[in-house]
Amino acid sequence: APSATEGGDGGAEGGVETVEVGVITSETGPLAIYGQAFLDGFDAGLDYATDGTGEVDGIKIEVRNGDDAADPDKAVQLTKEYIGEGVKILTGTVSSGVALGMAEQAEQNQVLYVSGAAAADAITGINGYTFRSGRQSLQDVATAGTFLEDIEGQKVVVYAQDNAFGQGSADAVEALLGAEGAEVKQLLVAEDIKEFTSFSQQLKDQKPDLVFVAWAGETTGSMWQSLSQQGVFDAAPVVTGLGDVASYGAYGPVAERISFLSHYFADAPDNDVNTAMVEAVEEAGSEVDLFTPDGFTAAQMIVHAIEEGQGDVDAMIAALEGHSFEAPKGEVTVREGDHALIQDMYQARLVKDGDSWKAELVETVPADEVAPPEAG
Amino acid sequence: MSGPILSVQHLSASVAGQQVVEDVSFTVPATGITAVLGRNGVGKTSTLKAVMGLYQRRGEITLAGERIDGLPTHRVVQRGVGYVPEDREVFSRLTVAENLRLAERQPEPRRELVERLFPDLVARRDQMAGTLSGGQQQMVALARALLNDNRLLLVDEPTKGLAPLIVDQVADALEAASETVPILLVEQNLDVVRRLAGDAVVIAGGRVVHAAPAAALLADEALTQRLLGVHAETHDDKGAAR
Amino acid sequence: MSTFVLLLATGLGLGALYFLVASGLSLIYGLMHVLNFAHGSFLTLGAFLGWAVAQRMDPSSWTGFVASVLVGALVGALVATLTELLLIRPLYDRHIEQVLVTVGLSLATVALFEGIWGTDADFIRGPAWLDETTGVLGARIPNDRFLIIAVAVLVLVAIVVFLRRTRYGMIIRAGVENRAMVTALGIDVRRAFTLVFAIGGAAAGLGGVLASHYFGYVSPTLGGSLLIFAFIVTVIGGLGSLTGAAVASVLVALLQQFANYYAGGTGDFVIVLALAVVLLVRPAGILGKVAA
Amino acid sequence: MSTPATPALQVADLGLRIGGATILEDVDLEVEKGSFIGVIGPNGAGKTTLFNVVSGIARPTSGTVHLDGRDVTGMPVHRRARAGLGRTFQTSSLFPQLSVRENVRIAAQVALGGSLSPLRFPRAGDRATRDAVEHLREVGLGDKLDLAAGVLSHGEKRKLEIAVLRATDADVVLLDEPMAGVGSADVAGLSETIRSMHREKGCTILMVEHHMEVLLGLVEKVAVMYSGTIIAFDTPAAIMANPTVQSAYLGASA
Amino acid sequence: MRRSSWTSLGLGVAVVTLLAVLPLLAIQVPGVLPGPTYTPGALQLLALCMVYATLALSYNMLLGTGGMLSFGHALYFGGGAYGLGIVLERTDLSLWPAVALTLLGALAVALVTGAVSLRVSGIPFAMVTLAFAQAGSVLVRRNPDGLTGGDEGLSLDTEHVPAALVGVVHTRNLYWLALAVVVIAYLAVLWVDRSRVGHVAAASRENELRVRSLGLQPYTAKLFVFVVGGAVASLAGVLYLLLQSGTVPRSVGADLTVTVLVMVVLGGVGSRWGAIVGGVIYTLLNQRLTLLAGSDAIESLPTVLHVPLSEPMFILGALFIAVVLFMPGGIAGAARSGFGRGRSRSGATVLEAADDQGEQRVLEPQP
Ligand SMILES: Nc1ncnc2c1ncn2[C@@H]1O[C@H](COP(=O)(O)OP(=O)(O)OP(=O)(O)O)[C@@H](O)[C@H]1O
Ligand SMILES: Nc1ncnc2c1ncn2[C@@H]1O[C@H](COP(=O)(O)OP(=O)(O)OP(=O)(O)O)[C@@H](O)[C@H]1O
Ligand SMILES: [Mg+2]
Ligand SMILES: [Mg+2]
Repeated sequence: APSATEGGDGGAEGGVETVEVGVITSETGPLAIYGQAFLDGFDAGLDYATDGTGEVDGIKIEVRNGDDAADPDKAVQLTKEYIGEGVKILTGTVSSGVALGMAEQAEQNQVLYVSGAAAADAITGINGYTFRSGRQSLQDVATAGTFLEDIEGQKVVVYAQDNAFGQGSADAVEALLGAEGAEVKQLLVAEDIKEFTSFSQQLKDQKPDLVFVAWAGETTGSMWQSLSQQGVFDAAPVVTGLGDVASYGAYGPVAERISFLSHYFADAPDNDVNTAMVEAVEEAGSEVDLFTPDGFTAAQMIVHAIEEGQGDVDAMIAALEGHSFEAPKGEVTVREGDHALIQDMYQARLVKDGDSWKAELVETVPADEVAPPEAG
Repeated sequence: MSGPILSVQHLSASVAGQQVVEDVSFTVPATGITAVLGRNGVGKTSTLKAVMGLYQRRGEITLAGERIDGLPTHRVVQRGVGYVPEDREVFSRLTVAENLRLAERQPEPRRELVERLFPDLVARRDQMAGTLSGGQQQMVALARALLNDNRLLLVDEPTKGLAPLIVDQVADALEAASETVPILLVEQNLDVVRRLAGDAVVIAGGRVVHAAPAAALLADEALTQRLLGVHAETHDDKGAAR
Repeated sequence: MSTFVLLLATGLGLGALYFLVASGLSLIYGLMHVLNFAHGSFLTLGAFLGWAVAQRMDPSSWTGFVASVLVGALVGALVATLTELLLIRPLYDRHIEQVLVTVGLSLATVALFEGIWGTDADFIRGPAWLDETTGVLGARIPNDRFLIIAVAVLVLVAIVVFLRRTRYGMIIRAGVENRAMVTALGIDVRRAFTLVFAIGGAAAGLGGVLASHYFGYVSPTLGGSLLIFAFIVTVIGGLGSLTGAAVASVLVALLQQFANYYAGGTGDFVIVLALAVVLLVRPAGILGKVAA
Repeated sequence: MSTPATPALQVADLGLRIGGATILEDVDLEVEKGSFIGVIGPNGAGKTTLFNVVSGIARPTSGTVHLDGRDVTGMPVHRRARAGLGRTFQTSSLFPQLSVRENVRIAAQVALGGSLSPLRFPRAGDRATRDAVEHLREVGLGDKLDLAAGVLSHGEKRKLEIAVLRATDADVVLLDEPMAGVGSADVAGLSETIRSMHREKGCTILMVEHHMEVLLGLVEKVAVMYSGTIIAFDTPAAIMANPTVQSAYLGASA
Repeated sequence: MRRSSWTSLGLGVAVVTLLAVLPLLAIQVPGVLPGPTYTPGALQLLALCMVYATLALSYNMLLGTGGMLSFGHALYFGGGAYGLGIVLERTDLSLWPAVALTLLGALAVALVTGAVSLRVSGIPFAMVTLAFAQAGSVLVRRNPDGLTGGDEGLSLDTEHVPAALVGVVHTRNLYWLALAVVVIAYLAVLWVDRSRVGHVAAASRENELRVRSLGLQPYTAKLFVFVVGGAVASLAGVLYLLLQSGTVPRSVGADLTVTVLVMVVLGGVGSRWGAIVGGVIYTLLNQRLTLLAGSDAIESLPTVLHVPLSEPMFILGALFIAVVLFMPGGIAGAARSGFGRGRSRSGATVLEAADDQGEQRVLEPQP
């Protein structure tokens, strides 16, 4: 049971009037753009789920926004501050390191935490208090697998940075596609390396049937350029995850030759919730982006939890576990066992749109085809 | 004869907020050598540095009738003031030749004079000045000032650390130089003062306490004893014997 | 074989890039003893404004490219001059504090750039030739590497000639040791210091534009990410030795390339090790003391 | 313990070359315990370098240095100092930002032992401080105790050097031009300080000095250096009469 | 002299006592603390300030006392944080033995790296320390054997941590622990500064050759200071892990060292209480400026003002520049001249000494 703390109107007995929700994410700092997308989505989602009232079942939802600037010091500070003041529901953050820190706090202090955009698989099933509103690396990888007609006996090379994201992706490929009979090889490049020419050549020399690229950050552009310069595209299809809109320019002229798996882009899903989200966000003067649905979904989950659990943490957890609902990405399900969010994924391509690039849907991959194995 | 080449009126100077020269006034005639005397720590060096603009200063300093107390150091020098600092201050990581070349301000510097005076430096042109012996560094410091035609030389203890033979030579050089350029000389070696100086200014406690012809000062035993704390006469005979 | 050639050629290209970044740093550090932490910001600013100009013109044309290079160098020289006048000059003779000021400047400017241009990288593209490759002994070597190597050599020669042929090198070396005494020789040493900063800044701006083409992006942290290698190269090369920095750039880049490729991405460790060894064996760096 | 016959300092066959230059060559010198030796020679003759080699700051390229019968040629500076060797520097070498008192106190502390101890704490009234103040009074710096050493005038720094040396309580002392820049008023007093140091403690002193009156008034024997080697080692009278010394060093009387 | 040292002792005790009872009071400092002093948010913030104050203290000892400009001090802080995290996760030790083991390990690392780095001084020293820290940081990010958690960092394994130190309800205990650590660190630094070996280190900072000529090894004294500094820094790291329930690679990065340098300079190099104040003020600014950045007052300004002012690091950087330019002795220096208590050595001069180290040896004749 949640421990009693001073402040707040929380309590298991009914008659709760307001519930506070702490939204901690990057409003400034290196990940500010992601943070903004999450917040846009969250605001729109809250409006949507409460019909614009900010209330559910007579309970007023009060949102407190905190800026962690991608700095775990600040995130922990805000988390403790909010928890100390009786906040029972936390959400947010786009950096995996910060999210893991917040998950730790959620467990220590028995509050509900709906992690936002952070893709780390480690967040899934980390503890009973932590949920997620976005996708995780394993879902990306599973989507990549759908680019192969027949996985059995094929040689898949993972080309990734040697960091948590890259290692996670490589492990995921091994676990998912390897299990289906693919021969999986890894080519991990240390994160601080900036000169990729020779690695591109090495990649080509391995004669893969499919290349899965897991790359993030500023070096993306030169990595793609060197892949193209060394002729990797002539050797095998290359799959990678589609990032946020700002990163579309990173692929350069080869953009059209890459097969993208996508978590989300505005035109990918075709349903009312998504339309509503896009409209709401645009109305607020912003654009939807990769992480907007994560914020939206988080708000939907939180509203549902409050509605069912009335601010009581255990009740809210119970309400969320196994919960299925219509999200911007179509129907999503909170898996009971490990709190993974089962959702559709997409295959996409980039097409030239004047001076810039535009994502186009190739195919929707149904949620159950890309559901991650349950975390133990 | 025209007026004084340098006139210093009510000069005060401070370093790091500490007043080191209080209220110094004196003049340097347009010819000959004027000595600045005084015990250790009275502010002789500070006075010279203040004139050069190396210390923060207040008061009136005129060079040949023109105010220079508002000028930055390099402008003072460009007006024709040569300076030989007390601690030699050679550039230890430049060669001897570079040290000298840096000091040249005119198209035709007087290299022969310097080479004649300090042949040792010619032999060591490519040695890093920091590895020179103390006396050799002193020679570099002197040479830097003598390379140019100046209107005034400020020379701070030029004979310190030099072998007696060189002391004589430096005294000769200063004497020769003083025929064309007036010199303000700080010197502890009273034999040298006696030989070279026309006038003498004595500083104590950051102020001028005495200004008179040097010969008269050094001849007055009681006065030298009082001002400099030393028996001037006692040195006489031995000094000659050296 | 072709892998070896590729590693060698790209290593040289990387070395040239390191040198471009380090040249200005080494000049300023070697002559003025200011370890300029803001050097990365000069670089970044040069890259951003160079790119802005190229975009106005035509990024894929050579005129656009050349204009961006010139603008980058000019911007670098300009901010460096301002930095020297406003921040470094008032602290003369206090080298550590000068270093601290540049630390502050780098913190502030990176934040400012983030405020202005956002935190995300802007991906950029130059003339098409730069993206193509040239075959050498079976290896496909990207063309921009050749360009960078050529510019690096030019910069090296230009700076060395400047220092050898003018009095400035001497004045500055003397000025670092004893500034007051240089002025007491009738030399306005401040102007020399400003000039050196301007040259260093120009080299940084130039390096920034080329680095942005090398990596294909500009971002507020572009300069900072290269700075540490520039530091290492400067120190390994030896205080005040530009040729030392050049040699060290190539050595460091090659070492890094080969270690990264053959020893499982240990390039950075190997460089750190090399730095420690060089400093312990020869504290003055490989070409230290032999000033420029 | 060594026998009385052991020289306090013995250098044999000393040579030092830097690059192509020969700085010291075949320097041989034996200094008896308790003696007071003057070292003279033209500028650049190698006097300071000889001191540097003896104190370990410079390593000779050939030859040996014995201190009290012990070969110290390869010994680092601080161990020689521990073994009783003290020196002053031609260019004053102080702790410029520490106070004048602190400069001397650190030296006094070494003499009293336990200087690197993390468990002992210098205090205002302790033995080392008292000693330091006394030495400073003696050289005439009693009124400058709290000034930072770096701001002293040139002559005052020379005096501080002597005070520091006094505090180290060394057995063998190398003085490198202690009088250079000392005002004429204080030369006599400082000479007296040096003489009493020699007398009271019976330490062995080598002194480089261009100030001939001072030198002649203090020393028992004089060594003459000339381009890196010792060309004469004799009584003051004999040295002053030496024609080479007169022409190459003294000059004036020639 | 006596009198003033009694006064400062009294003042110190008073301040510590006040800080100790703070969690029992309800003092509001709007804009600075997120809530009254008894709330976990405020206590967490204050405790974090103390973590950095401790780190700044240790760095000040290196720079201020020993004249060692290190760019790798974060290595020891991160060593403390990661060390304890790993020990707790991989062994069955309970907290205090684990802390002891961590400190011992950090001590050993400081000893080895210090022994190597101190072979050089000045900027080369800074570079070698930077190199070591860089290696440490790369190692942590590479996540060898899953030990460090890579980019995502390491979470505190609370299994062996006393319940009284876990959870927001117990923030108060963590705060007291932090206060105790600052006091311990202060005493340790005071001890080194006051001891003979500290004096010798200070002397070595100014003139190594002279120290050697007096019969002492500057190396030993400096190494001693370096190792104690490293140990205190890792104590701060240990505290950090407990307070944050985790650590990320930033805690070993060069950025953190630069940050600490900024704190120390802000407070005034060479001043112990200055370092503490610098650490606290920096942390407060760093944590709270983000609030200012997001505030409506800033948003409503014209772009030229609003863009820079909404970047906390811009404000901090500019502030830092201003301090270096206009307040050479930092806060301590300003306070000192404000109270007219002149001291012979100011922060600025201490820094000068740190710089000249590398050059002295050039002047010695080298065979
Ligand atoms: N920053 C400072 N703070 C306090 N006192 C200072 C400072 N700088 C110099 N002084 C003092 O100013 C006085 C004058 O010094 P100056 O060098 O001018 O003396 P001087 O007459 O040249 O002595 P000397 O004959 O020894 O060379 C000295 O007593 C010195 O201690
Ligand atoms: N690196 C070097 N290269 C060439 N010559 C050198 C080097 N280092 C020192 N010397 C020379 O060695 C000689 C010995 O210098 P030292 O300082 O011992 O002379 P000194 O007898 O003390 O002279 P002084 O009376 O002027 O102090 C000098 O002539 C000096 O120029
Ligand atoms: Mg003087
Ligand atoms: Mg000498």
